Amino acid sequence: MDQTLQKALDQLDQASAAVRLAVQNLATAPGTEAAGDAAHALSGGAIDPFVFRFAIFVLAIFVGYYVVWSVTPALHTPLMAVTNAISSVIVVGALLAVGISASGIATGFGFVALMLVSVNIFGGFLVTQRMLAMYKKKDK
Amino acid sequence: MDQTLQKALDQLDQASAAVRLAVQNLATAPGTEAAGDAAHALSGGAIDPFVFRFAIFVLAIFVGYYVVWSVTPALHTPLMAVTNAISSVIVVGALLAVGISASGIATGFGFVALMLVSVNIFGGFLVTQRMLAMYKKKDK
Amino acid sequence: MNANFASFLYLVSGILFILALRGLSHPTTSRQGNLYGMIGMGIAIATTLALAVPSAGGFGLIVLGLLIGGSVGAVTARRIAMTSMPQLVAAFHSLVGLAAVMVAAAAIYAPESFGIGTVADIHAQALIEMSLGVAIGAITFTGSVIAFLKLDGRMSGKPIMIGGRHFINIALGVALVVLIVLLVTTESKLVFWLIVAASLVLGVLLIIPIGGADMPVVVSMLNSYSGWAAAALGFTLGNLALIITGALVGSSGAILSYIMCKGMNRSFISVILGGFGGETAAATDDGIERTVKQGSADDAAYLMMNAQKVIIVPGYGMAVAQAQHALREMADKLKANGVDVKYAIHPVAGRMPGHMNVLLAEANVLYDEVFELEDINSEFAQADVAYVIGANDVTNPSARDDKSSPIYGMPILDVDKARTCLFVKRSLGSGYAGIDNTLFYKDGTMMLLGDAKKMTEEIVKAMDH
Amino acid sequence: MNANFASFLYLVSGILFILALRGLSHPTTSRQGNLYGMIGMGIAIATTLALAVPSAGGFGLIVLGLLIGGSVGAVTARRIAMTSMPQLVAAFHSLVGLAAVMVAAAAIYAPESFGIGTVADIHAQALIEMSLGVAIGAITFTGSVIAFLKLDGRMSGKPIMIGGRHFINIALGVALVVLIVLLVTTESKLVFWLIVAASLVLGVLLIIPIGGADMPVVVSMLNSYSGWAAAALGFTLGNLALIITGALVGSSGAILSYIMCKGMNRSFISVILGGFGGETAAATDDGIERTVKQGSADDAAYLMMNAQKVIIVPGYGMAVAQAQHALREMADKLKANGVDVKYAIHPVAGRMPGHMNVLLAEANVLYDEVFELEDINSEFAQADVAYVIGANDVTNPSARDDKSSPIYGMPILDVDKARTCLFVKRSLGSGYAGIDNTLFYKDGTMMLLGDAKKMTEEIVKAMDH
Ligand SMILES: NC(=O)c1ccc[n+]([C@@H]2O[C@H](COP(=O)([O-])OP(=O)(O)OC[C@H]3O[C@@H](n4cnc5c(N)ncnc54)[C@H](OP(=O)(O)O)[C@@H]3O)[C@@H](O)[C@H]2O)c1
Ligand SMILES: NC(=O)c1ccc[n+]([C@@H]2O[C@H](COP(=O)([O-])OP(=O)(O)OC[C@H]3O[C@@H](n4cnc5c(N)ncnc54)[C@H](OP(=O)(O)O)[C@@H]3O)[C@@H](O)[C@H]2O)c1
Repeated sequence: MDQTLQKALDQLDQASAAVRLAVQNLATAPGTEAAGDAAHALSGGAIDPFVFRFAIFVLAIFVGYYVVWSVTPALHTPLMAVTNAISSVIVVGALLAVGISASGIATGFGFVALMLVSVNIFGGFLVTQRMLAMYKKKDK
Repeated sequence: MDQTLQKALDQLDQASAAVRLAVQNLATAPGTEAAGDAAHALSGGAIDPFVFRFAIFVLAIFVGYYVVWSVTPALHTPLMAVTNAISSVIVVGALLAVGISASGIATGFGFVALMLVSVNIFGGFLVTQRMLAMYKKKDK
Repeated sequence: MNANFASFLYLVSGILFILALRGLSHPTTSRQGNLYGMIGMGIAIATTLALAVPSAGGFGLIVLGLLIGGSVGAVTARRIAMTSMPQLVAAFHSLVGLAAVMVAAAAIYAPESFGIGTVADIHAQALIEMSLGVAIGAITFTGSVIAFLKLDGRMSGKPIMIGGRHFINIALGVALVVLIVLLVTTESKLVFWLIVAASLVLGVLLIIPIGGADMPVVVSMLNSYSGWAAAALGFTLGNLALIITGALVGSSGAILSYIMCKGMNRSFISVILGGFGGETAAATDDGIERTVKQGSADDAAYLMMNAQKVIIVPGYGMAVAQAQHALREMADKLKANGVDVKYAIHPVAGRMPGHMNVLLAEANVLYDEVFELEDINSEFAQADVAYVIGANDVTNPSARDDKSSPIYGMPILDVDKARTCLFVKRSLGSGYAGIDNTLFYKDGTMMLLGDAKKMTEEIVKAMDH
Repeated sequence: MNANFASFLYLVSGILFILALRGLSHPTTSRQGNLYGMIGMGIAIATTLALAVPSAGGFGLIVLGLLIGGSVGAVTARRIAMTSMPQLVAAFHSLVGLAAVMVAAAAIYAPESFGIGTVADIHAQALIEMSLGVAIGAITFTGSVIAFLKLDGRMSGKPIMIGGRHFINIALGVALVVLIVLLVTTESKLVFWLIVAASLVLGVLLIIPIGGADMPVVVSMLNSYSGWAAAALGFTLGNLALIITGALVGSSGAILSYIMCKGMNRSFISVILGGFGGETAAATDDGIERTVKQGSADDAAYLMMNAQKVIIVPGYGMAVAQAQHALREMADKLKANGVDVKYAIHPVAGRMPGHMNVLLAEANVLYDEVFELEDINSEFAQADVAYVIGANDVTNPSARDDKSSPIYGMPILDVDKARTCLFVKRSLGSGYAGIDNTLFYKDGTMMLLGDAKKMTEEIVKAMDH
């Protein structure tokens, strides 16, 4: 959207890439002792965030497995509606594209995504609420 | 344990600290646009590993909660024995202290820790195995 | 906003989503759970806006998008009939799938906004993650559209079997892998769109051969897919909320598919390979003359008013006829007369897991009168009347007794153990599985042929005499 | 080894530990689960050695340490009597607690080895995490030692109430916080050792006022603590296996404490505040003369041989008397005679959750003959004989009927509903809760006074006549 912004971004990225490369070179420089490597590794400084994300992903699958099995069968239809609603958290991507995108076409895509996903957010949570409000118990 | 090793380690650590400081300065330098910051943040490059570890910790508590509730009451005693055994994964700390420690006293502490924890590892898993081997079913 | 703090907030939002699903473990906590979900979504949105403060124009666009989409969603949510939930869920999934494609496209055209590199220099890892996300998203999109059309009756439920479709699917799959490799190496936008196109086609081809009645399993499977797509994009964006939510939704869909397949005693593979359960097959005619005892609304009213215990077994036909309100009225009359009334729900009654429960809840049936198969099955032996309304397969004793039956092994409600079994349906035709129900010809069975709603209303009237 | 790959392996090891606990959801999968646990531990150790390749000397030391500790552990595991499991677990926890302190000390003296900075320049965050780990570890250590001594009878089970102990505990807690702040700012080794000392004292003071019979709850709570200590050190070392395992163990201990408190209908707070359940209190004497029907082994043998259904209710006394083998023999005799024999286990029977199950399993009782409270409680009404061996509180009807009873609300086994109730114990004394059991004076009850093992053996002999 904004030429100067884009340039600034490019530069920032290149600079940080260079620094990162430097750090990497340092870490793998010959002559560095295994112990140093290990220490660095253990402190987590050198670990790719991907590993952490992957760990989070795997643990979340475990959590999902147990949480969903604990859902009572009587609420399986609301479950489908609410998981649908929460999967629209993909909205964060759409917001980035619309809000700070540097290209018009990307903004366009983002806007479409945002609209679609808003249907889901509002539709999903509201229809779930509507369903859940219907489940009643004796003595009330 | 080894003077040169310790020096090398010290130097490595100082160097990497300097680089890390540089990266940090860069990221928080005035004049960097919010978008740049955000972008960087979103890519995860600037995120402190602590946040990831904390996420992993929280999710693991959820997993633990569900996994332990799913343990059958008949096996609660083996459960206590086996959780005890797995908590000795703290052995990784002891191994570092003994294996690559740069100071004699730390090696000593590590060695004591290693011995204690080995009692647990072997004792815990074996006593669990002994217990579990006793649980039998009809028709086998 | 500080990036670490933002990540922390995304984690909070993920945790709130976990709590949202956890709330569904019981009706009393479920509304609270839904609220947690909304708060989680609010936090995710607010965090993103605070982290990447949009320009004024961008902000306007965002508000506009939220308003348009939000009002469409809100109106739909308010208007939709409870019987149309399967369609609605399918339609919503298609939106998530398409949105995933769009977000990925935006990321390809403006990678800087997402912090994944610059145009023509996107990190390879991000490209791989993204292309997985976009492919799964596109498959989810077209697949869900087909499922929606079939469920909504806008397309024939008949399985459409294209010759050599397995071959075509495999070819498309291989093409996708090649294209993804190409995208990582060349970063060409054309390749990106080719991936989208191939996945869209694949989505259609995968779902078209599956019969309309298997659509619920498909919808749940697509739910799972939309989760994995979200998780893949979560990796690209390094967003904890997306990763956690993706995993949750992915598990959820997979587990529900599994529950449905188990409830039907079919393998997931056989569902996916398709070709099962198109139009209702004609009842098999084995040449033996069999007699059916037919009854009237008056007979039914008399029987039930003089019973001590009545168990109501609703099925798909009740949903089609929208008979839940009439049914509640009937139950009220019976209870006023001192009859013990309970509802028995089979795990795959209707066309969606929990479908019957929602409909009964809509008609103000209290959920502590509604029981699951395992909890009530032993009570049929003590019941005077089993009132089977629009259910069929889930009561078919051949699933229990006849090893040669295609549904053999599927757990059923033992309505045949009740003293009298009243069957409300329009004909002696079979249900979704296309299998004749031997129960119709049993001594203790009385058929009440007619529309479920009309018949129940007539019974209510007859009770007043 | 590449640091990323190592982290991945640590994750795998964490996942294997999850699967280990998951395996315990059923006896058939439990052995597999234990195997997963061992593999996980092996991976964690191998990864660490590959990541931080030790010097030859270091490697020698490691092997030596593993050998010494491992053989002590293996011998203990082989020799220990199943009745001593509570003590064993307490003793093992103390080792983990002390090891956590030692690892933290090593990290303070050689921070470079752990990648947390250099001597006198350790990262503040690492220091905070570490001091939390060391404090919790030290509390776990001394707390577990006290629990072990009380459980093993080497120290009186009587609660030792020191005047103003709540005040001292709070003061120690405040001191700990101050010391941790000091440690972060000065990084003084003296402060570190002061933290250790304060925590060691706190561990003693926290556990000493708790009665011996409450020790199982304490052991489980300390189990939880050792988990949190491991997790805290996991943060310091950035080790995924430690973080995940710590969280698992932490949850596990907390949940088991909760289950025990619920099984006893007591609040966790009241257990922790201590002063309950020292020596067995004398039976309350309300002045009313009550008659007790006493029987002999011959009476018991006759009654049971002529019964159709016998339910055996084991309790703490069975464990003390080591009567499980004799009991199995008796059950075999009965079954050979066509009697239906089942075992009913109360959630807090014995002195540890699942304690009775292990003992019965040791005596080769098949686990599908052993039932939990909810699953068997309704069957007592159809049983001819309830054979209560060394159990007391878990059968006391005052928990069900007498609102003024201190154990009112605790779920009990309804042995009083059986036609005859045989009570094997040494006296008319009370059990752990120190409450008189009104069941002893009931018509349908026959007391078999004597040691559980001897009495059961005599009954077996009498059956042969
Ligand atoms: N719930 C799920 O998640 C799910 C998922 C996938 C598949 N399925 C399958 O769906 C089936 C569900 O079993 P079900 O017993 O509920 O239904 P069903 O076996 O499909 O039987 C429904 C019956 O309702 C009758 N009916 C239709 N419209 C009616 C109306 N307006 N008034 C009165 N009766 C009407 C039909 O008979 P007439 O034509 O004679 O009226 C039909 O026999 C199972 O086979 C299950 O495997 C369920
Ligand atoms: N399982 C857990 O996790 C756990 C945890 C914390 C607390 N507790 C508490 O422990 C108690 C467990 O209940 P329980 O019914 O199993 O045990 P109990 O109420 O403590 O009674 C045990 C009985 O066994 C008798 N006994 C002792 N030694 C014997 C011997 N050698 N031969 C025969 N009888 C003998 C004793 O009576 P005599 O002295 O007359 O022989 C005593 O009355 C509950 O109060 C529970 O709250 C359990």
